[in-house]
Amino acid sequence: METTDLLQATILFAGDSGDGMQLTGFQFSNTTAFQGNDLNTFPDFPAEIRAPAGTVSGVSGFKIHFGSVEIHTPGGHADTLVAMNAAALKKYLDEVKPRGLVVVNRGGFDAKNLHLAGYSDGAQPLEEAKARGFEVIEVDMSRMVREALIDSGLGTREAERSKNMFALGLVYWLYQRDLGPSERFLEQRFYNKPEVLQANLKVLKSGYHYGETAEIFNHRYHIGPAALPAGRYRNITGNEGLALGLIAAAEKAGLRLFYAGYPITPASDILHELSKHKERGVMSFQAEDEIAAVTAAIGAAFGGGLAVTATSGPGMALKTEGIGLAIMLELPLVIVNVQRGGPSTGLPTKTEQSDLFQAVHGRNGEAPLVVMAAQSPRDCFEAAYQACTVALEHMVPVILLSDGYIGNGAEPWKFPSAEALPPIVPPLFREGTPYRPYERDENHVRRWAWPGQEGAQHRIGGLEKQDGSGNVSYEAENHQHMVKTRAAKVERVAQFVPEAHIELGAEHPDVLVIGWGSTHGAIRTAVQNLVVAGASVAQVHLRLIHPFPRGLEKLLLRAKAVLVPELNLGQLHPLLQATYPKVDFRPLHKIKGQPFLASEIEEVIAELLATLETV
Amino acid sequence: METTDLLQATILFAGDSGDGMQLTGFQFSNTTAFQGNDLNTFPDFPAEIRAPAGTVSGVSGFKIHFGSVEIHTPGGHADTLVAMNAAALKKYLDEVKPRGLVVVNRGGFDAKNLHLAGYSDGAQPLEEAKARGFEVIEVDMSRMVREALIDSGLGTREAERSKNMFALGLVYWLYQRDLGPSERFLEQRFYNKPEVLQANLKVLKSGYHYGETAEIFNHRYHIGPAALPAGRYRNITGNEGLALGLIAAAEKAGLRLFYAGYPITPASDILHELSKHKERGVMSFQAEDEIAAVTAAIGAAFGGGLAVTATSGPGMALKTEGIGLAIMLELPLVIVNVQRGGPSTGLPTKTEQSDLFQAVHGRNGEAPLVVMAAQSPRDCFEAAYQACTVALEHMVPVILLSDGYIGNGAEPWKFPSAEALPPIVPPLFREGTPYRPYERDENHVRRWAWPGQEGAQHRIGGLEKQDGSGNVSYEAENHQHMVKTRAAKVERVAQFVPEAHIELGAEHPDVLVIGWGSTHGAIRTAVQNLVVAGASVAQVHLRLIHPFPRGLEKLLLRAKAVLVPELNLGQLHPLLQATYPKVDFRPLHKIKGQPFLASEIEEVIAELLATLETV
Amino acid sequence: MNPLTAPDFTSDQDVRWCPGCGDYSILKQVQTILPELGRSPSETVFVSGIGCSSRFPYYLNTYGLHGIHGRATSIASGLKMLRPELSVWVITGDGDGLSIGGNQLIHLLRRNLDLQILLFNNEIYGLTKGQFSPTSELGKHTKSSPWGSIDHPFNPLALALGADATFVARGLDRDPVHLRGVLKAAAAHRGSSLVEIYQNCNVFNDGAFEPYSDKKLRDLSRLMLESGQPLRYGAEGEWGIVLDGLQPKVVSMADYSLNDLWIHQPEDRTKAWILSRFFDEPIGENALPRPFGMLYAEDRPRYEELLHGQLNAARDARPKQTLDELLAGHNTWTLEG
Amino acid sequence: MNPLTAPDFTSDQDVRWCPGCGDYSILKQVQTILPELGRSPSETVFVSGIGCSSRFPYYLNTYGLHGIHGRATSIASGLKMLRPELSVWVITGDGDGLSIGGNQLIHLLRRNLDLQILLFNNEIYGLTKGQFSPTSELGKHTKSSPWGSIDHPFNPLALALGADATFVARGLDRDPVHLRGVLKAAAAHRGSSLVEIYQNCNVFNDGAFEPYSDKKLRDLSRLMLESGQPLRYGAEGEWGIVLDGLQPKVVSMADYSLNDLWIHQPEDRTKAWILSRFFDEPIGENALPRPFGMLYAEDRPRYEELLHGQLNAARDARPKQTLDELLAGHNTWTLEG
Ligand SMILES: Cc1ncc(C[n+]2csc(CCOP(=O)(O)OP(=O)(O)O)c2C)c(N)n1
Ligand SMILES: Cc1ncc(C[n+]2csc(CCOP(=O)(O)OP(=O)(O)O)c2C)c(N)n1
Ligand code: SF4
Ligand code: SF4
Ligand SMILES: [Mg+2]
Ligand SMILES: [Mg+2]
Repeated sequence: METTDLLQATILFAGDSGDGMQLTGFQFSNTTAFQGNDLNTFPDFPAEIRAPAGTVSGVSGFKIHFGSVEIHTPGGHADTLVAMNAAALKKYLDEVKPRGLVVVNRGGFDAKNLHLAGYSDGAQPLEEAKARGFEVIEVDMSRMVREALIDSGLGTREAERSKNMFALGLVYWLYQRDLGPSERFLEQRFYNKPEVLQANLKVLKSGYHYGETAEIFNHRYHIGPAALPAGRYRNITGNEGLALGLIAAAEKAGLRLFYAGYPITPASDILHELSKHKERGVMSFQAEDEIAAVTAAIGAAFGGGLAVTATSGPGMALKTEGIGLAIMLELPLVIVNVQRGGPSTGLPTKTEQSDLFQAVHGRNGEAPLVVMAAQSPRDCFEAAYQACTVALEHMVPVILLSDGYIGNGAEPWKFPSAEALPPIVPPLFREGTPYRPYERDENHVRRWAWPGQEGAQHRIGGLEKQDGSGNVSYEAENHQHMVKTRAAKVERVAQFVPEAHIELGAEHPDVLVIGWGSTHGAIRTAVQNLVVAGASVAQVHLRLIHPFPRGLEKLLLRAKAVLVPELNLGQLHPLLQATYPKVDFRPLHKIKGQPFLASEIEEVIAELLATLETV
Repeated sequence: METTDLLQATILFAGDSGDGMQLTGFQFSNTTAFQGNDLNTFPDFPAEIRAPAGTVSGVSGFKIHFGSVEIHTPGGHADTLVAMNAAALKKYLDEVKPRGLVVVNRGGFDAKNLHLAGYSDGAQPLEEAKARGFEVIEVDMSRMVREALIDSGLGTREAERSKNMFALGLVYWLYQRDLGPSERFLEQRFYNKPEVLQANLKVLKSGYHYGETAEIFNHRYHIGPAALPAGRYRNITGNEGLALGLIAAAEKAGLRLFYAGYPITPASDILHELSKHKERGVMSFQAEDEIAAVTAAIGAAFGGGLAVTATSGPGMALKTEGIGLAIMLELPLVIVNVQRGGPSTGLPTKTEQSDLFQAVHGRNGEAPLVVMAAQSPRDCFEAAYQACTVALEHMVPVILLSDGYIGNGAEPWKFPSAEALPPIVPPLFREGTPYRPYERDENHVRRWAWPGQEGAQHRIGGLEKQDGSGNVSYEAENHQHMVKTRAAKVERVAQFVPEAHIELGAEHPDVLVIGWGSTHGAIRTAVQNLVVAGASVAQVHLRLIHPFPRGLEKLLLRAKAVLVPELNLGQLHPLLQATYPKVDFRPLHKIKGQPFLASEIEEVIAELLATLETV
Repeated sequence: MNPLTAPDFTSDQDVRWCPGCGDYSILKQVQTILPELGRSPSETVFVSGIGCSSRFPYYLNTYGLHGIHGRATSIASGLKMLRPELSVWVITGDGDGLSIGGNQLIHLLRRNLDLQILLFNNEIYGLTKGQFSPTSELGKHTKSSPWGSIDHPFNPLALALGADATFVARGLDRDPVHLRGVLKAAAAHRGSSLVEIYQNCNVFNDGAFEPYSDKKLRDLSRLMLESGQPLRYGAEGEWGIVLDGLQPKVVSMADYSLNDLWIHQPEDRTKAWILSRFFDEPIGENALPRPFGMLYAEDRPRYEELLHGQLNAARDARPKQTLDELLAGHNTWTLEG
Repeated sequence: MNPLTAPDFTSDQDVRWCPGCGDYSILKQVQTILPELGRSPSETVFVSGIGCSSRFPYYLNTYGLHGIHGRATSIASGLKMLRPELSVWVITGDGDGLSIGGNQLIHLLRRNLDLQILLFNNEIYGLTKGQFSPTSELGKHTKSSPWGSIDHPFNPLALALGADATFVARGLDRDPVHLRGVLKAAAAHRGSSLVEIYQNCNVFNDGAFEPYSDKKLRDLSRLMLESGQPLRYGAEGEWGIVLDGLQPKVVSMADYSLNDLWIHQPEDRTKAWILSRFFDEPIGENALPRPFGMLYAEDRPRYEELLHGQLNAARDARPKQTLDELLAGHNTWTLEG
């Protein structure tokens, strides 16, 4: 048996929604993280809870990209596809590398499955795949699992349900992973169902042993640990990390975290995660709709809480009136948008970056606020922490943009120590001092007094108000002054957030690539590849989108051309172009509900470099 | 008695909210229109229904600008101020021209009134006004009215209420207007209250005769008819004109007009106007909120109606989710936003242009639609008619922007004949032909089939759909195709709307002034003055804001600099700059809840011209 | 022409609910009764919001609109106003109709447009994978309430009565025959018919309505309402309900005669109210059973009828101006060139 | 410290309602009772939506938030959850609370947070200058209904009962003494208290409640409820209400004794329901009078209590991790540099 050393690999687990592929993928990534690899994952599941079994629309996939090098994307085409049925093969075969490995569950390719997957009568997809050069390994997992569990006391259907563990074991063998972490996981999960536990453990091992004994594979792979910075790591999804960032910010600021949300894919997990932490005093409120969620948060912000609400596009639409109120009240509020495919209901389970316009411009009146974006699952913690810091210290609503890919994806995360987190100091009213609600400091920030505090009673609302006193005012000059002051306050935030900087590549590049949000990894990989190849390329990635960070113009003007890749039809692009008319921006769009492949960006940069040279 | 010939004049009627100043102003403009002047009006009333009597915040004003020349704005500083009480004087004296005429009701300046108006004890505002050079005429209207009506059978309070008619009569005399139109108006209004009618007629004439006999004025003014295009005219407010435009469009398209709205200042009058026309089959639905209004309109659009909803900023915020649905359904829908001061509740009774960002960008996902703007009260009819035409012929939602100044303001309108209105031809499904809901013509427009039509049953919704069939589709390539197709369909609308053109001024100007919406008149007057003075200036005004009209780039590039005046902090400006990076745009902002004065724009253009010369 | 049958109302789209979902049965019953209503597929419209249940319209060969979350009611209202002759059905869920869509629902009920509202109540958010809904019981453990829900649930039928609904009924996915009867009664009612349908979500809330569907339990937990009939239940009808003052009480038919029992009068709003309040778990000796069928029905003018009546009256009362007259208004003047 | 008085609760802002508006009286009564409740201005918060009535908070020297249209209820909910110790009041109108804000209102009522909701019902949209509201009577001519409104109005108290409100009462701007009593009862109630206050809008809907305020009419049109007392009214108490089965009936005290009369029991939800349905114009021989006072009161756990109870229980049940432990989670690994 040959063992091939690899720097990185991409595996795609795919099967019916009922086949437990998400769990399988998650287990693989967990184990892989434990073994010291860097990694990135991408779950891809249908919009239906359980679309008709066996059909293509019912396929659920989980992609994991891991390596001994830094990993920033869920990878491009897969090295290995595990297809539990014909539909999974049909859906994903084109996403496998030429001559890649395809492991299939034979039991998922009977006539009925072929029919459900939409293959025409007599089609032989496995033979065709082989003919196209894929290395196809057929394993009758269904049967083997049934046999392994014949004495388990479980019924046939129940037994068969564990076939994903067989697949997992097999792939563990193939990629030389430990069984330990998954064994421990199963023990925790089924601690009160000993039969099921034993069955799962047995099947997991059967898969592993099958690899060892059956001699069906020509290779095994070895991928050593990555040279990640030293420290303690854990796996984290973006939504989890975001939730933890909120909790940490509240605790560091000495405030109660008040979270109000209405369920919506792909943001609901933030609500779920926060609901767990009642022992820390975290308040999570499932409101009757998004309007109630944002306005309840405003009530809590008035009361002195760290008020947060999260949603996705359609819910964001409903919150805009409330956000306008928060802007007028000048209260701290964090609004998280875990973006999904739009417009309207769109593609609820797919990822997209198309709510940036809405975040920056989507309110009535002159209603500026701070817009920030998280760039990867492991970045969500810090992004949330920073959003809370800005909201609390500047008394301003902050929209934090995430997306489905970041929210659901997982990565190893070198979590910080509590002590290392920067302090958060909101401009609190001190009892005994005089209070005028709209008196401001040098950064235009007003002070925050809470009901219950003696001597600071005040009334605020959505009508225009006199600066200083906060009394309602319809006065012309005051209105203009207030509109400009609210804008200036937001602009001022840029002074407190790190300058724009070149993350990777040349200081005076021919092509600068600027992005925001979840495109970070794909851009980074693309730029890195080109830098290694000697190209004059560099990357800037924005945390702060409104206002733009200090120093950005300088960086942009140094490049010959600036590429702006986005998972939309161009939203950051016009905002940049309007602000920096002299820069030669080149948009790059993808709107397919899927993240960029690094290669897609790399190619465009290369082409752009070529045209610049010929000019 | 000297009679001064004037080309134009501006009169400001001001008094307590209970003094009937809006009616007085409206009567004056009506009469003036009848006499063949061009004119423009600007009502300015408090946000409270009835703010405390006698106070400055309770003052209600009505400005009218009229002349024998073309009139495009409500005028700058007033030639004549009629102040019914001390508060009115206090609020508006600074808006009177140097040495202007100030007619006051002596009865409104007793100690109590002075106190309520916030003058300090012993203040003598009338003396001060005289000292500042104003020509102050004091008339004890309250007393004279009481005396005139001593035998009228009316109580003192009721009698006093007609003192606005006294003021009106007086100003009629001053500006040589006919009493006839107002007499006819009073006869209609009080036809079933003969006592009140007689009293009002008597007081109106008393005012007129007082002017004639009392010898308190040094001048009388004469303003001849304007050289307006020949034809039949009527007075119209923007909101009325808009409502008529909707009715006309529905009738020309052969459709039922379905209007759904929730009351909100300053859009409510559209609902009121449409509610009157039941005899024409106009359906007006007062919904429980803006969400219900826009979604009921969508239901009606699905059913084959010309569906319209109108609101102002905060209501617009609530409608954005529904608008996204309409975009996805590709149904015709007209959404009118009569803008007011923002953000949030803002300045509900003041005017502003700050909802442009929201109109163009304020939805989740890639959600382009058509954005148009009306430019003056008399333009609202045509703007509405065009918005309906585009929506119906292109199966696309259209946002039509108006604002408080246009909506409430009135102008003479040379109304069209029904026959002259262009036909409107929606892409209707014909029974008996095959139907695929998302099959498109060469302009990307799908056909419209209505429930009840045999053989065209179809199901549509907010999820992404397959082009052609309209079936739900999560397919990657199809999504990208559909996003681009929806955008292309909107872009295509520009082919069917007149090209951008220079409305006034040089074809290759040094300074081009580009505007949208209600700034039209002020810009026009400013440009006209400068053109007459020989400056190289021109005006382009946009009806179509998204997409931009054909031919715009060419015009912009011809100018050395392009000034963009807006009643906001700059919203059209960045949209233009992003689209035309090479053009040297110069923003001009005013955010005071008031329209531009022509002089404000004129000065800035002049300065800009000067800097361009020195460069 | 051949009479219509269920396939005439069935679309070509694959049905995409989880296997075993209660939605299948409801779809089947609707497809079964539609041909009996005398309206063709092209005159029939299904409007839904968002949720598992709201995918319903895709499966019918009628006109259909899959709207946005909570607004099927208002979309349908606009459609029905414009086109009163259509047969309009609203499909909504406990989240869609009672959480985000509560306002549109209560306003539709008071306006009383003639359409049918089928509220699929599975006491859970299905599509978003299992959070508690406004009908979930207190203390329920879900993803968003891991410590148990603290939200006092709505009583949907009481809410509807409070909103002046004119037709209020309850059905059950697992009792197809009865459900078809309820659906037909709702279609026959002229006005807004609210039909709450207990629907099992076997993935996130399996067994929520087992007391009413389980063969062993249901005899003692269900009260099947029939207009004009005494309230009686039990395998052999051995239990009855009497009204003691304003208090409903369970009595044994061994001790009482049929004449003593409460007679179901769906036109009596107070009785309907009391019935709607038979809402505790039907467990224990004196527990009240859960009523199924039509609790309340009232004939009240329909909004679209009043609207079109007003339009017609206006047309008859006022000479309709030509469009030219309308544009001219009452005060015009003419300027010479 | 001196006891608090009304001026302590009065702000320095000019009151800006139309002269003669019913809002003045309500403001006065609230300012009068606040000092009696034992809470200081700084512990008291008024939250309002948008409408004439919603300017209320500006006139009180408490904390105040003038929100957006229809959402005072949810703003107040968030505040009360976070800060259960505050005395929280919601000010809303018939448009604000029942039209655009209907959903937030019914959900607040079912959750039962301990706060007072004062619903200023003037049966009109005041601030937007006179359109019909969800409580305007059928046929009402307004700017937006020049041919008469065709909207069946809500019965606000019935709606609240349907939404499982725990306290439902009615007051009148022109009966200050009674109104103060109702307000104090609402403040004393632990849970969400809905107080509908009939408020005259003398500009756009003058006289809407004249039958209940006019000295000549009110004796026969008002039924003043008192807990434990028989339902009796008339200038000399000459009329009474009896329950005939489920039917309320007006009887003459010449023919009936006090013992025959319906005794007011605000804890009885069915009785409250029937009382809420005394809703027709109180005109004519057998017309039922309009009830004022507390129709219903129930003690049910408060949302914020359950919430904080759960937070405390969780804190006690689970050892609180340090923030470092939380960030680390359960599965970590360490990489050497
Ligand atoms: C504005 C908006 N908010 C949230 C969502 C997410 N969402 C979709 S369906 C749903 C609730 C579904 O529950 P229910 O109405 O009971 O239907 P079921 O799936 O149980 O049939 C939610 C919260 C959405 N689509 N739109
Ligand atoms: C989102 C939104 N829609 C509409 C309005 C306009 N608006 C302000 S108050 C109001 C209704 C007022 O009626 P009500 O609540 O009865 O209060 P009242 O003025 O009668 O006291 C409306 C429609 C608004 N401010 N915001
Ligand atoms: S999640 Fe529940 S309600 Fe939704 S389809 Fe599955 S079983 Fe049905
Ligand atoms: S409009 Fe009516 S409700 Fe509003 S302040 Fe005036 S009288 Fe009061
Ligand atoms: Mg549900
Ligand atoms: Mg009102």
